[in-house]
Amino acid sequence: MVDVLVTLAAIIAGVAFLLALVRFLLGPTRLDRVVAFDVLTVIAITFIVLAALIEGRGIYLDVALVYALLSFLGVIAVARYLEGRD
Amino acid sequence: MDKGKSSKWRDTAILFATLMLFWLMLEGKLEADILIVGTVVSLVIALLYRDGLSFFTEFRFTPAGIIAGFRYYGYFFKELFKSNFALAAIVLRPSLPIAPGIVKVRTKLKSRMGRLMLANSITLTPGTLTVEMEGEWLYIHCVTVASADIEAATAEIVSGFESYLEVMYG
Amino acid sequence: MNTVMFAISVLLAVAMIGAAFITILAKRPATAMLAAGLVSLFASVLFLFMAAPDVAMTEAAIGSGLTTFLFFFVLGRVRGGRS
Amino acid sequence: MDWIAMGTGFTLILMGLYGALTNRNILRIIVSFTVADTGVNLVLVAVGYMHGRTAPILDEAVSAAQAVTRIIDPVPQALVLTAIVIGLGVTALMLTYAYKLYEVKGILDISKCKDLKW
Amino acid sequence: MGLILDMIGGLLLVSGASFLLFGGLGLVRMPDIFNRIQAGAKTTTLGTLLTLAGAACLQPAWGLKLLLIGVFLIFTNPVSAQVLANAAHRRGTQKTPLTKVDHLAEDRGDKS
Amino acid sequence: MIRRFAVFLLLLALGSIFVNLLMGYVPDSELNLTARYYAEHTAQDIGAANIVTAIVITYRGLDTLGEVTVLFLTATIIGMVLSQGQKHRALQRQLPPSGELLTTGSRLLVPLILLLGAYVFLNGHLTPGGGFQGGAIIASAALLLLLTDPLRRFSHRLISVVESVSGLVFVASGVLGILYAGGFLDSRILSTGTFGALFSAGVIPVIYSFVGLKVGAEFTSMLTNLAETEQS
Repeated sequence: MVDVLVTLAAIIAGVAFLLALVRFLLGPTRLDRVVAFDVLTVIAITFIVLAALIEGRGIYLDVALVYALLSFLGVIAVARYLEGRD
Repeated sequence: MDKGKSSKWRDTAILFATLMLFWLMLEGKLEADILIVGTVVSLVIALLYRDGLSFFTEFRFTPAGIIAGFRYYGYFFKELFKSNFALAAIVLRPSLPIAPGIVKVRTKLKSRMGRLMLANSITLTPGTLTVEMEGEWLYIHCVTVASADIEAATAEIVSGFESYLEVMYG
Repeated sequence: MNTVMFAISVLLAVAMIGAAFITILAKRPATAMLAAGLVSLFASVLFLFMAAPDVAMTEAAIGSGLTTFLFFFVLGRVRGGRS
Repeated sequence: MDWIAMGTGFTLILMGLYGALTNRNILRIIVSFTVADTGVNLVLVAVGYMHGRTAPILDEAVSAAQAVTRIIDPVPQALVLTAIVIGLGVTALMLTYAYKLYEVKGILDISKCKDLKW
Repeated sequence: MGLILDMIGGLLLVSGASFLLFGGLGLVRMPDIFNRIQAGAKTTTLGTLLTLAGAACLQPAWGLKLLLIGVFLIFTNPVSAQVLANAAHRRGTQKTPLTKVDHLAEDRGDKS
Repeated sequence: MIRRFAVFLLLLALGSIFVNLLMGYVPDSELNLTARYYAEHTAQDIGAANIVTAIVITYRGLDTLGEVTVLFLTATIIGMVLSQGQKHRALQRQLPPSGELLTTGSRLLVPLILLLGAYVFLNGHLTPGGGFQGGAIIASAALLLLLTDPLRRFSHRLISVVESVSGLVFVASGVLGILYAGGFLDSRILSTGTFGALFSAGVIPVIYSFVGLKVGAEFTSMLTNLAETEQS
């Protein structure tokens, strides 16, 4: 039963991933792409947590921790660059 | 802000305690070697980066402050849920009922952590997004603008969080 | 249960190829760099699924964080002088 | 899963090489190189993957006694670890030279650099 | 008892993923960048928090690390959203015609 | 046009080779001899839970030394290239000051990022991660400071001191391995300890911490060198 729920969660997260990817591919301006990048990173954290649950390895969570901190940096770097020139 | 020497050292001590707490949470165990290494690492970071802030830097450790902290988090999660359901309702409706705009509101908070928490809370709650913070003015993007008047918007958006944060951080 | 991870890997593979297309076809260098960061990000998740958490962490910290930043840093310098 | 990763890796190598060979903007060439780099790493990790096995880290889930039957090949992972770090060094060096080229000549288009053309 | 906790965990996972889905939908449907940032920042934060809570219900031993990831997310996500919004405003990105007021642009215009 | 055709031909040839490789690939079902040796002996001999770390630091320690040397050379060359003749073209880019929120947020997050980096390299023998990842995370903290305040300057002296001291400790522990254990970079000069504890696996945590500091210092020096080109 729990397996079914985890599978369902993975499917829904996959659809969300696809939608964010569509925004990345379309994105009229570069900042739109950055927003999509941010969302994709956070969805990747969900994927990592699901993988840790499926495999039963708690050590995978360290990677999610690094993601949570570093995705933020990538977004800020790009945003500061785009802010600087106009 | 006029910061004395003792207050600087107090900040460092609080930063050290917070880092130690995080270290123990990261390790998830309580053993002698972990405590020793954690103390050394936290001390080095706290002394090397003296500008560092922590969640408790300007926190008032009074009973009222602690109770306000708990109530603040309760209110925060309630608002977070409300905001998500509101956004889901907007997104799922085919007509996309939005009337966005950027309004200006006023805050009374002075401490840095309090202001950061206020801005973060506003960003995560119903239909609002902090765009810029300058002095006592906050510029907030709303999905549906109720009124463009400063006082009304302040009462609607800011005051809920501010009452708790004022007790917590001042 | 492994089919879930298999399906997600297929999704990631498709996304990586799409992002790589943007990288080589985009008009602006900034978009290309962002897409390259995205390729690196998905590769990192795929590494984790292939039971390589060490590599995943390295790719996340270095590929997605520092490399993207270096690119934007140099891009900012290069365009800033043109005026 | 290894098939997918390997195929994606090969595709990324080809696409990165195509981008590096057809673009003329030097920054775009470097970006394409990083894509090819990622592809190579993917192929290498995919070679080490085995079905139904888990990461080469021993803890509560995998004890030392059953390591031989439960973990995947750790050697390619150690190799790729090195490759990624050196890849950043190489990228940084290339970017530095690109910046220097721009500073000296004021161009980024590689086809306009004809000093060494024979 | 364990079974009930497992069920709660699974349901939390599914609801977290659904919020991510709403976020993705909002990202695609919203007309301009500020609204997209709103959809992105809020739903992904709550969605990921719920997913983490669900994982903590399924594997209580991982609780502390999951809590830590949640704390980091609560503090990094709004800051990056704010920086993005600020950058978009400074660049003068096109706002949707539905926009009613913009005090920030008025004040910026006064200054420069 | 002819060039594009040549490129296309080259890629076609390469692609056919790749397709052949992919078709002929048969995944292993058993570990090969080397990997089997590592899997069987790491836990008793080295005492490290993370086998990749054991390979990187002990079994293939010389490679890591070479890698760190290459990074050092890269950082030095970048510093040299950028330090020459940057005066004649003053690149002035007006980056607007960061808002108050980003400043406060970075002051809040930088200590946590540093702590995470320290955790990653101190636990390199138990959990995924290690010196290189930890060093990259520490460099990211420096990067966040640079992004918040583009005019911020780090002390070059501190960076180079940290770098050289860590390099010296790395080499010295390798030499101590010759004297007190089986050979260069043998990690068993300290006791292997109880399996799974923080103080275990011989000298691996010490070496990995210093590798982390060294890599962090090298990446930071690359970043600062690039950042300082703005000023002149």
